[in-house]
Amino acid sequence: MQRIGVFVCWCGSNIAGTVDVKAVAEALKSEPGVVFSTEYQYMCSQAGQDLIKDAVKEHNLTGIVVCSCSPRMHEATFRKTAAAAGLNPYMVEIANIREQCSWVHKEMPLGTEKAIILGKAAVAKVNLNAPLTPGQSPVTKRALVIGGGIAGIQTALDIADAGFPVDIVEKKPTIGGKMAQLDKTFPTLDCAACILTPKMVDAAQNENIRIFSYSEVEAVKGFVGNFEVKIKKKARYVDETKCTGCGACIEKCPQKKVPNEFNLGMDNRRAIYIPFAQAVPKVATIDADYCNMLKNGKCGVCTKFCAAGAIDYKQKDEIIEEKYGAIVVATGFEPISMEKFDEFAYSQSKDVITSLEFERLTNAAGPTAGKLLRPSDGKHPHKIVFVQCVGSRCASCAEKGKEYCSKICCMYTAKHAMLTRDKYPDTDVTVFYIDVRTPGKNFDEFQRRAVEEYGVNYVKGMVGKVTPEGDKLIVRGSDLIANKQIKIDADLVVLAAAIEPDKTARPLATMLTASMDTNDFFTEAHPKLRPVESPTAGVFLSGTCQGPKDIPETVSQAGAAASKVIGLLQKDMLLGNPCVASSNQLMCNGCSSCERVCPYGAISYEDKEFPGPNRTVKVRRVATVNPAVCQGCGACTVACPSGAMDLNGFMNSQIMAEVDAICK
Amino acid sequence: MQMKEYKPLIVAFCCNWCSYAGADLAGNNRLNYPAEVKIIRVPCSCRVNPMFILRAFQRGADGVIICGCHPGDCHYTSGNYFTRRRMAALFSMLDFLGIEKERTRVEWVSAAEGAKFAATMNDFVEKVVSLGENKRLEDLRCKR
Amino acid sequence: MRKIVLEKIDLLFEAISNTMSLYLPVDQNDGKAAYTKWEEGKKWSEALNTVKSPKDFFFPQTEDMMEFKVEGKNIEVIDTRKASEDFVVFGVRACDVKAFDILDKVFLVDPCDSYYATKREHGIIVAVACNKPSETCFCSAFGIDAADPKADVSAWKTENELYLQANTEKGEKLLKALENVTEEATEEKVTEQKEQIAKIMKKLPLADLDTSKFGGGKTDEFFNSPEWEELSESCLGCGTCTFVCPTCQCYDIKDFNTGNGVIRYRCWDSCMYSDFTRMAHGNNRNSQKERFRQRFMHKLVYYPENNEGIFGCVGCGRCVSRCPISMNIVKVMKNLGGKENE
Amino acid sequence: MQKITKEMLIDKATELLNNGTVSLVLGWKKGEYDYDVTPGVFESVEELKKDFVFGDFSAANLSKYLVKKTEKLEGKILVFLKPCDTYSFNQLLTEHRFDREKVYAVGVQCDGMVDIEKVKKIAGDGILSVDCNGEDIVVKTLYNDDMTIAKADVLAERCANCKSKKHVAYDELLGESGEVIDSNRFDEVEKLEKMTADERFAFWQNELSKCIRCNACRDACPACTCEKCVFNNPNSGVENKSPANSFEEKLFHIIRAYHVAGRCTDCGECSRVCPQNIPLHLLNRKFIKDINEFYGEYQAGAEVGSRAPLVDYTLNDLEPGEVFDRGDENA
Repeated sequence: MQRIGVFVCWCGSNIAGTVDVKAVAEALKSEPGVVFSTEYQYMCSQAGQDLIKDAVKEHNLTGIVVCSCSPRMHEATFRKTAAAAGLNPYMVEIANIREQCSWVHKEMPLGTEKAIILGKAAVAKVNLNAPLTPGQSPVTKRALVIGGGIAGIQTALDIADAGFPVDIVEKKPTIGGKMAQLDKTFPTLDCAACILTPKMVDAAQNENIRIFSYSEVEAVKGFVGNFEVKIKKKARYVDETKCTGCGACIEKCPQKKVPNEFNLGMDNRRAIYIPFAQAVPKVATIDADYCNMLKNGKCGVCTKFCAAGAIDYKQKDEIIEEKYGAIVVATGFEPISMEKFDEFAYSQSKDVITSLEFERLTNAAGPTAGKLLRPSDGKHPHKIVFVQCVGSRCASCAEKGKEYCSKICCMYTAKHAMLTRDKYPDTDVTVFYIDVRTPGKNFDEFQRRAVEEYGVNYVKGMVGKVTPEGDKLIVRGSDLIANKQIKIDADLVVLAAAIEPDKTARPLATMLTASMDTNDFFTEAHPKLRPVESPTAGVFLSGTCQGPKDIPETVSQAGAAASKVIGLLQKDMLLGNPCVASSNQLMCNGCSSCERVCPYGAISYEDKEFPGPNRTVKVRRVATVNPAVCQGCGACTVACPSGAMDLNGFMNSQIMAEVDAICK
Repeated sequence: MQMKEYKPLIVAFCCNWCSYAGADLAGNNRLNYPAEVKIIRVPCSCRVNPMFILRAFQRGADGVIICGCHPGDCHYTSGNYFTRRRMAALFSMLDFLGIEKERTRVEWVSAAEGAKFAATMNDFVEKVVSLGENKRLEDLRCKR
Repeated sequence: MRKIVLEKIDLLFEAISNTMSLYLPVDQNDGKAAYTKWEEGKKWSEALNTVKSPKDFFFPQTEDMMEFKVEGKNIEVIDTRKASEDFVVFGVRACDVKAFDILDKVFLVDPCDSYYATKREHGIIVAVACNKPSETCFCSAFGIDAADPKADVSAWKTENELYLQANTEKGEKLLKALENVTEEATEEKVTEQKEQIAKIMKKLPLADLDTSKFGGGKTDEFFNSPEWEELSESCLGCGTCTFVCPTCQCYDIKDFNTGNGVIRYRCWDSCMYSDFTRMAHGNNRNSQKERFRQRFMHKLVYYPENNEGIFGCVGCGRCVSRCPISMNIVKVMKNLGGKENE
Repeated sequence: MQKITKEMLIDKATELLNNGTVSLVLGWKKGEYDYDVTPGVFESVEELKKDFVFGDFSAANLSKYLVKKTEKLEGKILVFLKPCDTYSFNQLLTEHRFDREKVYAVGVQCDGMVDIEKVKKIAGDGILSVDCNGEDIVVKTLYNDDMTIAKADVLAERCANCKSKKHVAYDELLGESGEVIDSNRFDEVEKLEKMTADERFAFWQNELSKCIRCNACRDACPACTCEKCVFNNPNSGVENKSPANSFEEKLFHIIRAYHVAGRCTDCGECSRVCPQNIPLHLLNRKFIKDINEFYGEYQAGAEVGSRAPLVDYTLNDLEPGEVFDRGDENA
């Protein structure tokens, strides 16, 4: 049985003006468990708090009810008061008789009556309160960044600069990501490589950063501050520590017909390769699908020419296990497949290309050494049509496209159009658009320059069909402003393909128990207030894995994620919220309902022995809640049919006691 | 006994982060609503078990309202989405049993919507008053 | 002996209801009969018996015992019983009549259960012979004569008439009050009816069910029988058999907090339930096998042991037809009783 | 379509026992009459030969027994599953209630089960034998000579409205597995929905007032496998042993239906076992119908591991207030 003290606050006249505080204190005296009840002008004042502390000592109180303002205002205050008096701070309950009583009701009898009922409810709850202690868990002071694009690199650099070790896991043989494939960047038109590659080098040289290239995250266990991650280092058949990146092996490799994914298959590379000249790490990788030696044991040329002796055909995938305190997801994006967009003849004509392919065609390091030539015949195109929103904002074509706006297409299309007109003034450039969306610093000015200074022809309307005819592409579309159909016999058509999250993101989200939206973008903990944190504690979001972004936005989010990670890693211990769920394993069925509604992945299962009838033992699968991960929403408590799952601080019995008290 | 004016008893479950704060804001702005409304604070609307609702009716409540963050704004990202499904199913079932559907409601009230909170409560109480006393889910043992 | 033509039977019911409540089996919308308070328009069911037995009238499933009011440190105990009035339960079968004897031996011995006793005092039972017993009937195994039920009043339904015979003071009083609607009768037709019933009884599939193996003092013989395992293995542990049973008499006493006080009530309990007779140290019957065994040992061994060899079963067949998994006392008796019963 | 006989099942069980695939057989045991079949475990071929039955009264859904029977089992248990039982089987697997490795499931073709109550309604009481022979059944009673009744007229309610003849889980199949059926199982629910609230209230008040809280519905329900049911837990706040009043009756059945909502496969055991013939399946079907209409077609147990609708959501789900605005049902 509790010994409860009730403290009714006047809040000057704020409460006492509409609530007869003396009557409230008197009425609550006879409630079960109440041994002391009083009122005072300002409970939150030092004098008021002292009054509480004295009463705790004098009356040996085990629980406190403060009838005062909203708990959102002073719950923390009174919990501290209780702690100072030697009570567990969670033995305090607040009856909100100001915001939800005296301020909204005008008549004294009504206000008093309601205040008494609210007080009774709080007393009923405290009667069932139990002392709660927040759990503590240590923090491993190392971060993992998954994805080595500009988002991952920037996050890693920022964390490393703060003095914490960071590992980058990149599935490709080099970091750099999509940005490495770009030519120029809007709106300033500086070259992507010029600004990215120094950062790549910084990352490689930073002693706090380890780069696991050609590697993937295989499994994630644990929770905030204490993740245990298995990283699979895929066999690249080249000893990274020996390879100097000289390129001799590549030159001599007889297998020359491997589609070059870095150039989006527009040219070929060798079976042993370095994706591009500035790759980090600059280490060769053997493509096992094409290497004759690995496929049928007949070749071995590269071994002969490798002065460093780095070639190792026997190399195996390697699993690295490492502990981390925080994980940053920076898995980036991919343009969606154009296969299903038959109307644009993408699969029928080589001269219908995506914007990313266009980037490679105009890039000095690309397949055409920067000359804009048609992929089909290598001729210079004189009429180019750019089509925006291919697969974006496509509510009606959900089976092939995306409902959302890909955000970056308007700007890069303007960039492509402008650069084309700049370099090849004899080329006609037409852009079909639904809307031009250019919010951003100097963005709109940039797009207008394309129209006004460079004479790019912007047509509001969608392209209906592209038909290859001879060496031309007949583009039929509508001009909604002129309200007419137009037909252009183009030499090249560039599709601004929608972007989607990388395919590896979904399985990763499952491993991290981080939630995703229906488009497979990671969900942020709060869309406005916690945009770089995932709902899963200790997992942070950087770059386009969270939603479409351009480079400046990606970099700023990367920095924000880094600062959150730094904030976490600089703590030695994490103090949990004690108001978390817990499972009464004796009643748990192990049915997984709770796990399925937990937004944080706080619930796991274990096989445990339980006493059966007549001294037998039976093993059952039961839920266990990780209090460091649980945030205390209570979704699991309702999903649980047997009521085995309950929530500390808001237990079923407590809430029902409140209901009973209110309805009495 | 003298005939008293019928005063319904309304239990409002409010999530800590949005609706409870919305109710506080209604207080800050001195927006009146009937004193029959008694609020129970829960961390999230998804903490509300259908058993609590039935319990309230058993103990004499005439209406039960659940308030949570607007969909998409849940402090715990997804709690109110579960509330939405659970309560849609439950309310439909109560209606199926012939229990007046106007006695139960879910309303999304943000921390900024003090006015909406007060208006919602005024409207809800009015609806419940028009229905009169809860007779279909009552436990006579609790009515003395 | 009195009689009334069946066409006018509602006059009889009306006459009884004029002075007291009358309950009788009435067909429900699912076609099953249930005891219902008679009022104009209610028809006496043709069904052999009701799903729920008439023990409810004397030992209701839920019964408030008292109430507590708490004021400060004082607890007031309130007897919430209302003054009882006479009532008639009409159409009770021979098996169910016998069941009252079995309940009486539990509730009316010292210490007498006053809740039950009051209702027994005020209840008048009109028993009716079974013209068309069911294949699930085995009352004869317990020495019950379905053709000649002995209650306050015994009744026989012939083709056109209902014959009534008072056996007790209460019964005589009732028939006396009904003299206006009934006429004097001879036993001729009744004897005929009894003979006819007796013939059918012999043809029942369970007519030869042998109880001789069971009875008091047989605990050691049956308690550790290996058959219990198999018999109980598909038992769901629900309370259907106990709740439809006319002789099951176990109850639990519980408190219900109304918010304004506490109502102490009792309600039927079932030995099939896992929390049955749970004590501070836990449960004494932990497996369904033990709980299952308890029920049948009680009916066939423990009860007769304490009650001059009278079995705790009356062969009404309710559990036979209602058990969700069709396990019942007949199967238990046949399995435990050895080859003779096969 | 071939008729499945009990001999075929016995042969299959014998084969699997003899070759060591399984050590136990979960099936149906013959009763006192032709119709009172009991679920049972068989350990040997002799036992099978003696007591095993399969026929129009093998109604009991055996899947729930797997929870207990596999607990301490070494080796495997053979279970015979009718199509509707396979859904329960899958749902139990989804909820990790037993170890699939310990079970050898044989799907059995089902031609519908007979409801003995319906037979008695036509043929009268005093049944001596019921002979089921394909389309017809021949009934012999104490009071009537042989009477032939069309099986279709005495099919159990759930079989008359069979939702699926398809076995969604099995290691082996005896007979044919059919298709999911576009049944009329929601007709009764719709009929109730079309009533006024007052009529519905009266209907349920009457039905639920019959409840004797024997818990048969719960204890037979394959979705109710809780280690401790809230209604048995003194700390749950809803525990009770008796339907003390109309509130308790409603509370029990609302909460029970809610707890199995999205998990109930509509196997119909609850109504089959109810000694008071309360149409409890209508409560479950209401939830199923609602879920189908609100969140898209969902059949619990159709596949292992599927996410029950009430532990799932989409961003654009129906609002609870809109539940009633989908066309005025009483208009």
